[in-house]
Amino acid sequence: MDTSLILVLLLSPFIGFLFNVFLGKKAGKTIVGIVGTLSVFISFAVTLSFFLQITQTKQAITVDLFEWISTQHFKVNFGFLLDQLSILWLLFVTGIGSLIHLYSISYMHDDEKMHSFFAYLNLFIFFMITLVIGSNLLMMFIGWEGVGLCSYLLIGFWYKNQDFNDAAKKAFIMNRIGDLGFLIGIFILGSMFTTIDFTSLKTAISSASDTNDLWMAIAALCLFIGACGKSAQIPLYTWLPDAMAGPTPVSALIHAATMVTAGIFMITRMSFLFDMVPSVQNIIAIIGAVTSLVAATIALTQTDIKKVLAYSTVSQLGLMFLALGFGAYEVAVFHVITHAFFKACLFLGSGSVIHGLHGEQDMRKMGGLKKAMPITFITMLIASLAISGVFPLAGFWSKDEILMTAFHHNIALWVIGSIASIMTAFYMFRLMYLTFFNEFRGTEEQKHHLHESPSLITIPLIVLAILSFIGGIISLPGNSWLNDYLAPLFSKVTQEEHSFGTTEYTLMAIATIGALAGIGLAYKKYLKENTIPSEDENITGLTKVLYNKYYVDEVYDAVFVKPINVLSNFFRDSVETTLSALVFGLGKATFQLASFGRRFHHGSVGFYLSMFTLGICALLTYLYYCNNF
Amino acid sequence: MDVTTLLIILFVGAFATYFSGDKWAPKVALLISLAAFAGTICLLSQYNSGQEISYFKIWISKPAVFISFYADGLTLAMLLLTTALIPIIIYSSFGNNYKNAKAFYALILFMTFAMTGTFLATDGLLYYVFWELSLIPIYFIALIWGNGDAEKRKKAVVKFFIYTLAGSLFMLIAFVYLYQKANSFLIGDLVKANLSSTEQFWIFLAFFLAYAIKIPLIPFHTWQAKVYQKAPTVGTMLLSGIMLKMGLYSVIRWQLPIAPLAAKEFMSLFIGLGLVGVIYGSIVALRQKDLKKLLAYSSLAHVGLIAAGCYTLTLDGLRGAVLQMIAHGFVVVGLFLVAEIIYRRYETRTISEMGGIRSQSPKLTSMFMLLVLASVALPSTFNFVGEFTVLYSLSQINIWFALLGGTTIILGAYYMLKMFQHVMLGETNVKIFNDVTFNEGLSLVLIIAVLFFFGLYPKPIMDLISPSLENIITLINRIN
Amino acid sequence: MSIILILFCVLSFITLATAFLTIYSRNPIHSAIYLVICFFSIAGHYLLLNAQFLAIVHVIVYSGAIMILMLFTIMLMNLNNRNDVHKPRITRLGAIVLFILMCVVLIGIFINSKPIVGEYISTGEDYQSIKVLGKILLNEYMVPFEFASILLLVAMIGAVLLSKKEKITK
Amino acid sequence: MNNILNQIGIENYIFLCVILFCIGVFGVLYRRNAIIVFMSIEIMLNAVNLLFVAFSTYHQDAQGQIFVFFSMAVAAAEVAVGLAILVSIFKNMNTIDVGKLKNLKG
Repeated sequence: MDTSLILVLLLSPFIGFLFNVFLGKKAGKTIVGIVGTLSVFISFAVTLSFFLQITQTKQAITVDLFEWISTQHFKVNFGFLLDQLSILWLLFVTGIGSLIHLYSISYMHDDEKMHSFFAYLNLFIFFMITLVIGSNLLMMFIGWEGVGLCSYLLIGFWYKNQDFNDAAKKAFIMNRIGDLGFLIGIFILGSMFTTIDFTSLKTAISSASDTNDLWMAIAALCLFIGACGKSAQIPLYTWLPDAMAGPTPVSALIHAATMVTAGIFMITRMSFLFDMVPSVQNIIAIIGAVTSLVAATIALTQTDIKKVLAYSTVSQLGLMFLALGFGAYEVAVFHVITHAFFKACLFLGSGSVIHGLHGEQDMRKMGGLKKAMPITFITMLIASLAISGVFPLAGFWSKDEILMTAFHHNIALWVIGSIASIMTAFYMFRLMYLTFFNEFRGTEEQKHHLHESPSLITIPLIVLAILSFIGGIISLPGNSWLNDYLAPLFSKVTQEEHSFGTTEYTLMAIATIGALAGIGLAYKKYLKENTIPSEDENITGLTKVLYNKYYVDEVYDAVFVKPINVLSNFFRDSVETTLSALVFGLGKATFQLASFGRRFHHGSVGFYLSMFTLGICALLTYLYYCNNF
Repeated sequence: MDVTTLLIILFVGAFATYFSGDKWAPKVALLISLAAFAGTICLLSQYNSGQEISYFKIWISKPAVFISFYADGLTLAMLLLTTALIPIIIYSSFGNNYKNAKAFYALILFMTFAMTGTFLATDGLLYYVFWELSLIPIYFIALIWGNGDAEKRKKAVVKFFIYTLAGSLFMLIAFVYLYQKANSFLIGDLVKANLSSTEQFWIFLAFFLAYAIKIPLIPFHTWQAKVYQKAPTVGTMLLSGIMLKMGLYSVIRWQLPIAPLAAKEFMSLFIGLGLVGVIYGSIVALRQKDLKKLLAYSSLAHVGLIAAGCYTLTLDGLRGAVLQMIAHGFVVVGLFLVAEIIYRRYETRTISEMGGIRSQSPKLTSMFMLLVLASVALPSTFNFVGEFTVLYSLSQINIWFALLGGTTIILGAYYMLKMFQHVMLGETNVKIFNDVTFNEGLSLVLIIAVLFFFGLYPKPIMDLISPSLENIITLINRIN
Repeated sequence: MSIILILFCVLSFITLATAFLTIYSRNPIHSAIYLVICFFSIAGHYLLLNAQFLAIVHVIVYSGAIMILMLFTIMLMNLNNRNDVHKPRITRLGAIVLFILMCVVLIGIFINSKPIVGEYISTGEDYQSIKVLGKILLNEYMVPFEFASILLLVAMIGAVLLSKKEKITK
Repeated sequence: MNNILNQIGIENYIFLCVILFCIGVFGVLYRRNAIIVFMSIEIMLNAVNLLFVAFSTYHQDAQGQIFVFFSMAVAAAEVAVGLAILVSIFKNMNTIDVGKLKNLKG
């Protein structure tokens, strides 16, 4: 029963994918949209039933289908594991997935390749489900690479633009760098513990003596590199902002709510490993904090509405890693969920705006949309408040918990995290003010066409806004449903309930004040003074550095891409020709020898005969003396 | 039925094709290659049910040479690869009208015959004869039906011919020397010859030269790119899909068991050589302007990894290498077929002259994409299974090897996607591009189906090859 | 010194001298005549060794057939006046050096090889009469004998074909 | 019947034949007239024939003489063909100087 249900869960989006690929063009846009959305919705429904089941039984479900790969040390089964974590993840993947599919029906309606868009989206959901429910690291890796592939396909969805293709390629390759780390981590774990199955690994690692500490640390680090690639952390984060080249629903689904959180999922999954290696945990925390700060500073100056959101995503992911670094997995998960709600809402909102403006993404050319798009405005406002961490919205609770954890472990990182979240409030409201307030700065024609988006777009927005508003209730401090739900997963008992005292209230107060301060600054600058970010060429000083993203792309280009290309040219033009010349040289040497020998064959019979006689003499002498002595 | 039946089918088939005339030759050749495939399946089932399928008969009494064909799981896997690819290759060539088609298809079948013989022979001299025999048809195929300037083509092809021939001569010397020691060419007797480690070293080196040129490993690869570029696509497929695997198969079957001491002593060196090939091939592939040349260099990178897997001397390494050999065989044939399909329409192989095909030919684009993904070893493709196993075996030797070999994951994705982007994507091309025809499509679909089926369920092949590879490992680890 | 030895010495002298003159004389006709004398002296050797039939065949084949053929050829070509142009000195020197070297090597080997010359046996039976030779030739060497005839036939045809006037000339 | 070699000695025949053979070799090397070269070859052949006969007597066996017959047959054939070739060469090139026959030059 479970097996077939799992198969329904898994294959339903895949069937949707197949349908859209093979019949999509003939079936017409409406049917494509319905089939695509429905297939994901079926998965969601199945997940719900599993969820209800597991809240009662509290038993994880494992299913092994068949043996896939085997090595000398371990066998890998094609198997699935549904425990609290994976079902929770499935819930919001398929849930938000269905909403975004719904949204896309309207958003992509004018695109001639709508069927392939839905096919890719379904495929993405399929791989995401595989990633989440895989029972071992390698199954997870299928999904891991699969979602990377879908991300590639969707970023490059408008394939006629080579810049978009470049962005897609960049995303795939940077992910692959992380994937190599992931693979190496699998190798080390596999040979150390002779299994890569989550359940058996957990037992093996928990009972392992500390003798292999170094290798375990390396393995953990390698896995973390994988997570860095997928979840866009320093140093592999630069692909995510570029990934905004894809259609907006994609940005919402893949590059905000689900795929990019896969790294967090993996680390949470492997929490038993990371708990054993505090040194790696420290690295994770530091990288998380630094990423969150760096991304937030970049977001301050971006003018492309989606870029702002992208950097905001990187920054929020950094915060989640900060929490992971402290071993506060459920806190990270909590933030993943709330973030999924409000970030999806923000992206879809921005999509609605872009849709309304016929593709305009530059905030300098927006403004005053409040009246034209009231639903979009309100939902986005709620989401912005949530992400800024304003009481009592979802973001407040989750972000506060992260900062609180940070405060208890490391003050410096707490400071960084807090600054990042103040900046978050600032740039989010900068975005809001620039987009929705004051006068419209676009062309007359755009102004003429301004309108609220159709209901297929606004319904998901409203649902997500409500979720962003109330999402916090799943884990209120002191009475956390989420923590109880996830408790069976984590071996550590150290996550005792913080005694809820004055420190906590102070921290909450500081966070709220910080958020309000950020909003206030933005209000002062962009609403009161009505500042509009200057044009590209007028940007100077620190702003220019920030606007150009610290020139990281350029540095990467100069340090990695260019040298490889130069090396490639060098190999192609010099080394290849040299090697070839060497081989030909051998041939030429033979030729030279031949033309040297040719001189003795000048056709003089007398000479030939003389040599012949000489040869016979030599031969006779040789034979004679050899036989005698 | 024993293995000779297969050889007879192919040999007689080659002549039948020749005499059937230009018009019927492709169809006859296809039929015969299908018969060969069916024959292999029969052999496989007989092998699985434990029946004897080997053939043993004395050929020359002095020096003792036997007509000895022996098939175990490993051989059968290679035979399956060969006989499954040949019908696809022949079928895919139906779109081209070759001059003197009867000779062309007869040569293909004759080459298959020689390659099958190479995989089957267990007598050194017989093996050598087949090994060299397989060179002759491809020489003519590349020379006569190749493309580009005739003079340049001749230069490249003759270079290839002489180069590989010269390499093989070292192998012959090694065999003669071994005969002095063991008084037999049979592999079973050769491994029993008590060779000192110095002797093993020289024999290992002699074999290595032959195989390194055939496979080809860096720095013996200089013939490859040019010949792949100049040969007709069918020839390129034969070369890269099957013939190259002959070298790798021989490493496992002949080189390692005969000279295990040398293999162990210089393990790191040869693994290193393979890995250098991986990185070098990938980097060179980045900036190739010619599609077929790019694929040639990607092939160089992949076989480097396979060779590295072979030289780890672990079960995983060998197993991964064989899996990857089969997977690479299929994927590379598919990729070259795509190159040919584009060539049939655009008459060019220069990447910069392509682009914007996707909007005109979504089917081809999807299939090409799947092949590219298989080539970069996306999990759930067969290539991933092989690459994973090989990399795992490398990590058992030294984690840095795995890391270096793993760069293929990154660089491979880089050059393949870059190529894909410039070939298929971008603004719609002004030149008309017809979508794939039925037989092109069917060939590609078959290849893709194989890649994905075994990618998800590689167990049958795993089970087939594992026992024979375990035997080989036992031979390698024997105490002399 | 027996008379036979003297005879041998004389014959040998004639043989060597005429052979040398054959080569040395400038005029090809003279060469041919010296060679005929040389052949006759060799026939003498044969007689000395009691191989009468061989001696007769030798005279018929060599002195008769072959030398006549050569003389005809020389006359056909009208070569009698056509002396050799001076050969380069180096060639002549080389030829002489090689001649001496060859002699030294061969004779040296024969001297050094300590030939086992035992008793000169004498079976007493007439092993080289025509009768015996005929029997051996037509029993044991039947097939080679027939082949020899074919060879001669082929040579004849070849010679005719070669010296026939070619119709197609440049 | 007494063996004739008792009085002469096989060594003498060997020396005679060696010298005769060397004279033949000398002739081939020394002269450039193709006909004389031919004659030198005949001399060499005869040297060998003589040695055959000598050894035939030495072993008291007729086989050596049989060999000489065959050798003569071959020599006759060779001369016939060889002279025919010479004639046609002369017809074509108007010379039989082997020094001028350089078409073999590579």
